[in-house]
Amino acid sequence: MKKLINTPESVLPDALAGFAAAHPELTVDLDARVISRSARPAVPKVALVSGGGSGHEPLHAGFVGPGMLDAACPGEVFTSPVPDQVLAAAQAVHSGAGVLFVVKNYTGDVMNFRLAAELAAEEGIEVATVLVDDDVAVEDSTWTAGRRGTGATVAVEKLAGALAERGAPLAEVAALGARVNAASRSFAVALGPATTPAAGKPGFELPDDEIEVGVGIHGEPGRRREPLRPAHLLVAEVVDTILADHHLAAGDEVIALVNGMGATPLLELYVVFGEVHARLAERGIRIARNLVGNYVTSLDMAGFSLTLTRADPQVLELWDAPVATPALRWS
Amino acid sequence: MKKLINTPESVLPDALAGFAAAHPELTVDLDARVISRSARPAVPKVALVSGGGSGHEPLHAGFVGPGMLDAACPGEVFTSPVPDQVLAAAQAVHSGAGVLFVVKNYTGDVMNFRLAAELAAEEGIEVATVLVDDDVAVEDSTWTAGRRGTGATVAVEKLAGALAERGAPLAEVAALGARVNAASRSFAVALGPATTPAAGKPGFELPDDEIEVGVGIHGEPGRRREPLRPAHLLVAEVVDTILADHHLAAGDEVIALVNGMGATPLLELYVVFGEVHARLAERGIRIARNLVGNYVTSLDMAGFSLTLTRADPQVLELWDAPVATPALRWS
Amino acid sequence: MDIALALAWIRALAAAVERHRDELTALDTAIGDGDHGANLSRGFTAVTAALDAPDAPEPATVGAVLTRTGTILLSKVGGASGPLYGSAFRAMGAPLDGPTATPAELADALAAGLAALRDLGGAVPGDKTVVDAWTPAVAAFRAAAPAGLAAAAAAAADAAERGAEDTVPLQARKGRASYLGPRSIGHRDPGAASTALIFRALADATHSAGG
Amino acid sequence: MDIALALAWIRALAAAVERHRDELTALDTAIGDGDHGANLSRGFTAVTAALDAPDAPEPATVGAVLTRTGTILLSKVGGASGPLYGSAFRAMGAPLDGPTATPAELADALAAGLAALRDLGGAVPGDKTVVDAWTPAVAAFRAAAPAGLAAAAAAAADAAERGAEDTVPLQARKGRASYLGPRSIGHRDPGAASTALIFRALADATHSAGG
Ligand SMILES: Nc1ncnc2c1ncn2[C@@H]1O[C@H](COP(=O)(O)OP(=O)(O)O)[C@@H](O)[C@H]1O
Ligand SMILES: Nc1ncnc2c1ncn2[C@@H]1O[C@H](COP(=O)(O)OP(=O)(O)O)[C@@H](O)[C@H]1O
Ligand SMILES: [Mg+2]
Ligand SMILES: [Mg+2]
Ligand SMILES: [Mg+2]
Ligand SMILES: [Mg+2]
Repeated sequence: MKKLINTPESVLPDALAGFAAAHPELTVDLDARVISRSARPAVPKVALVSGGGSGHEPLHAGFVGPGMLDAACPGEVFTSPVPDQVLAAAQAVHSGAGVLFVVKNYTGDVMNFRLAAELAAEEGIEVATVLVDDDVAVEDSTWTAGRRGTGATVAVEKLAGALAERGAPLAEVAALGARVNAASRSFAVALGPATTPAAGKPGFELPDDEIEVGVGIHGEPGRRREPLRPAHLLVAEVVDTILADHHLAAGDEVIALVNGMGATPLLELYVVFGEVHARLAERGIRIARNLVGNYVTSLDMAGFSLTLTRADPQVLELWDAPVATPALRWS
Repeated sequence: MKKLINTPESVLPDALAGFAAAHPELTVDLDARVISRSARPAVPKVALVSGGGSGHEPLHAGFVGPGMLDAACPGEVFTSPVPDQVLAAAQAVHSGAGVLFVVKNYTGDVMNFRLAAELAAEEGIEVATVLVDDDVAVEDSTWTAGRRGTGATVAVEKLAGALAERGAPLAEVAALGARVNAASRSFAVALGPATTPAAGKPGFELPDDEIEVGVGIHGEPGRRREPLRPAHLLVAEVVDTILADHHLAAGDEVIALVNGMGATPLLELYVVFGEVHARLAERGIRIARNLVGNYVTSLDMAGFSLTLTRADPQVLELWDAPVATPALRWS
Repeated sequence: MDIALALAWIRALAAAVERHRDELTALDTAIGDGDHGANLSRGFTAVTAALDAPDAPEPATVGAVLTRTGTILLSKVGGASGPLYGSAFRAMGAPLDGPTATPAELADALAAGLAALRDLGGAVPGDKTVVDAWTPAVAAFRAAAPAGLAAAAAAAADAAERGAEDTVPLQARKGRASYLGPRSIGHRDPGAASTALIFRALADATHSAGG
Repeated sequence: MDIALALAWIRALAAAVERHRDELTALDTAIGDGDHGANLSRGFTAVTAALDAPDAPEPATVGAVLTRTGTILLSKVGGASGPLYGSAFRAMGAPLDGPTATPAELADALAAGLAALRDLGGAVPGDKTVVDAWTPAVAAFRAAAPAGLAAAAAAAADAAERGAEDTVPLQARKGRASYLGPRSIGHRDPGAASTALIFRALADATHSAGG
């Protein structure tokens, strides 16, 4: 294993210390492992708190700032944060209008955030939760753990963050988050595995002419192996897989995220975006807004994920609202 | 070789088509291979044109926009653009106040931009050139090709771009660019090689416990091999190598760029930034501004480069000036 | 079981987690995200440190040892196993409010731990989770309890190990392994494997204590 | 040399570049950035396409063939080799302003090509560049020119190949390979290798033409 780390055990505190030094505009509590905005809101507003395992950077700490999250609580690599930590994040940014937890649907995240919500309730903090579960690679049934939360998290955090900034009440912000999640679908392919510092070896081995299709963001293998193909064929499969599950029709508009998994050159992500754009155009679907780059990564995995979020005037208007975070910034 | 491409020959046009679709606010001439701002300046201003081989994304196309470049001309992967193309870029954005070429110091780039400058002169376009040569891994002597241009390119393009935006004349913008380059030093280490689409195999092979030290951004091996070490030891060597060549004293301020080479997780770059911050603090040097992420990449190389640019009030003021490009954006 | 034995159990478990850390990680790498060994190691390192701390409060009940263990796991482990094992140990500790516990009381406590696991995670036997090792272990313990703690603990450990082994042919329906669909078949569930360590540590500690 | 032979030279060269493409890339991967084969292939594919185009102007001079080749290389290759070879071919074409050229005139043209290379790139013999193959080739061609074009071209091709081989022990002082310092020693320079193809193609075309 080759990594720019000191020890596998110290990755998170070391990275947090670096993050704190790099972003003095944010408050980083190195003990509680909570990143939060430094300025308290002038009037109470719904506070957005998200977190999850580390290794997905810039998610979530990179999305803390005006217009998006109020706080993030990063767990160990690929390990959800603990309830105390989530509670500390909620306490740090709660301003009286309630707290919205944005939780990616993984057993660990769901349980830890649920326990944190119980603790917060005991402290008199009102909590609502948006569960993000956008990954169509996973069967959605009450008998399984359900779909994973992946790329849609960015849209949920951006759009709910924008609405919270305007003073909307907790129920409304939570409802918007749920609506954005319901309007989003993702699918990912891996060209190469990820290596966690703790495991020290790749999560799977892949021959030089094969890819894993339907992977998540935790280095796990996908649903199946397939031969590597030219980008336009690969993208066609990914787009069609999403469309088969998504109610999108000609004339619809989407926000498209072509997301690198950590080790994919931006040059290739633009090749992919070009193919996504062309494939959707054939179906009469227009990409109204887009992001191309590393947003929800899986350490050093090579590959990409595509997330399509159906857009409507409210969604586009909230998307365009100002945001000022380390990883997403416009005005 | 595993890449998200259609064919090795079509990588650049395919990526450009994707870039054009992703950034409708910019003008992309797919035939001339020139990316430029869509709006012409209200009053003539110095136009900044940069380019070089592709594979370093977001450099340079990702830095086109208000406050930074006026145009970029990407060559084939790791191959400098041709003179016609550079000329087309200059013609596209020339508004009567002259054109500044920002050229990374590589034989091919220097020659192609020089021939383009001759062609531009024949067309009556005044051209000045800033040569970026910040990489201390390479010996600087008149007998060699000289130092390579790497991470300092971002600072030169940002700061000269900000000055040009204010209407400064060509000579002044060129002088600032040269001054920023002179105030900058970089050094890079690779944990893994890069694979160009054309070559189809890694530029070098590296055992699992060794790194290449003093690499450039074209997948080439570095000056020497060394054992992999914990981040704080590796960073100490990198910082000390730069400081040995840089006139920085206690009390000085710098802009620090901790740059991923394309395949390095952001989590690790933050670990590195933390160590850089600590090491410089020991020397009494303060990081006044920073960037942590993928800015000047080398396809899918793993590793990082560090660039330190001495800051002064003018530099900081120009750094903070608004910029609105795909890859750098603040206001 | 007395307080000393409860402490010995937890220490034996912490040592076992350390010894099997890489094995748990390897199991989790195959069908999960490769952190189960690191997660439990982090948790039990913190548990041991808390027990060994100079200012550590002297536990007054058997349950206090288990509750404290659960609380630390809850606040140190994260992931799926943190809340699951944390809640299970806390649920086991709650009823054991005396300085000793009979085998029957311990059987009830183990059952309460299982109930907490099932309640929080929603898994049923056959889902390829900790529940598949914990369920037969509790049953075996209860069945052998009349024969004494040592016999019950040994039976439970054997049952847990068999339960863990029996997860191999199952397709996971809960946790990360469920994302793999049919590809989860043919691998032992990491959580079931660590549950087997919990019960084996109890048997070992009981055996050492001459119990 | 007549116009047909000039065209045959360029076509033979284009074919040689295609045949040796991967070899040039491999040489450039070892001490450069691995694109020399792709660069020249892209350039000479464009040159061949231009020559074969239905509306291609009939060249009126030997020089026109070479100048046109150089212009296309300049605008298609990029990198270091594009301007270098582009300028060299343009410099060779400039003096050859008739429908035929004598061996002595061709020797002067090759020397003009070398001068353009040296002028633009600033390399001297021993720097481990194209200059190390081009320099002995020009000298050998001039020395053998009195014996006729075929002999001169064959001598030049041999000299260029030796020159390329002689770059192996050199430490590069120009171009990307110079970044490697002493690690550039032990590898043949890719540009010198492609220069050898230029002169071998001339010899082959001349030989086929029965000249
Ligand atoms: N819903 C659930 N109910 C019971 N046990 C579960 C559930 N989900 C996961 N597990 C157990 O958790 C184990 C994985 O733990 P761990 O790797 O520490 O957490 P994570 O899956 O969050 O990385 C699985 O092997 C499984 O036994
Ligand atoms: N300054 C120079 N003068 C002469 N030849 C040079 C010079 N720099 C590089 N070269 C030649 O160019 C060759 C590399 O060409 P190529 O790989 O196409 O371009 P690049 O180095 O830009 O990738 C080298 O092998 C060398 O022979
Ligand atoms: Mg985990
Ligand atoms: Mg090149
Ligand atoms: Mg796990
Ligand atoms: Mg090259």
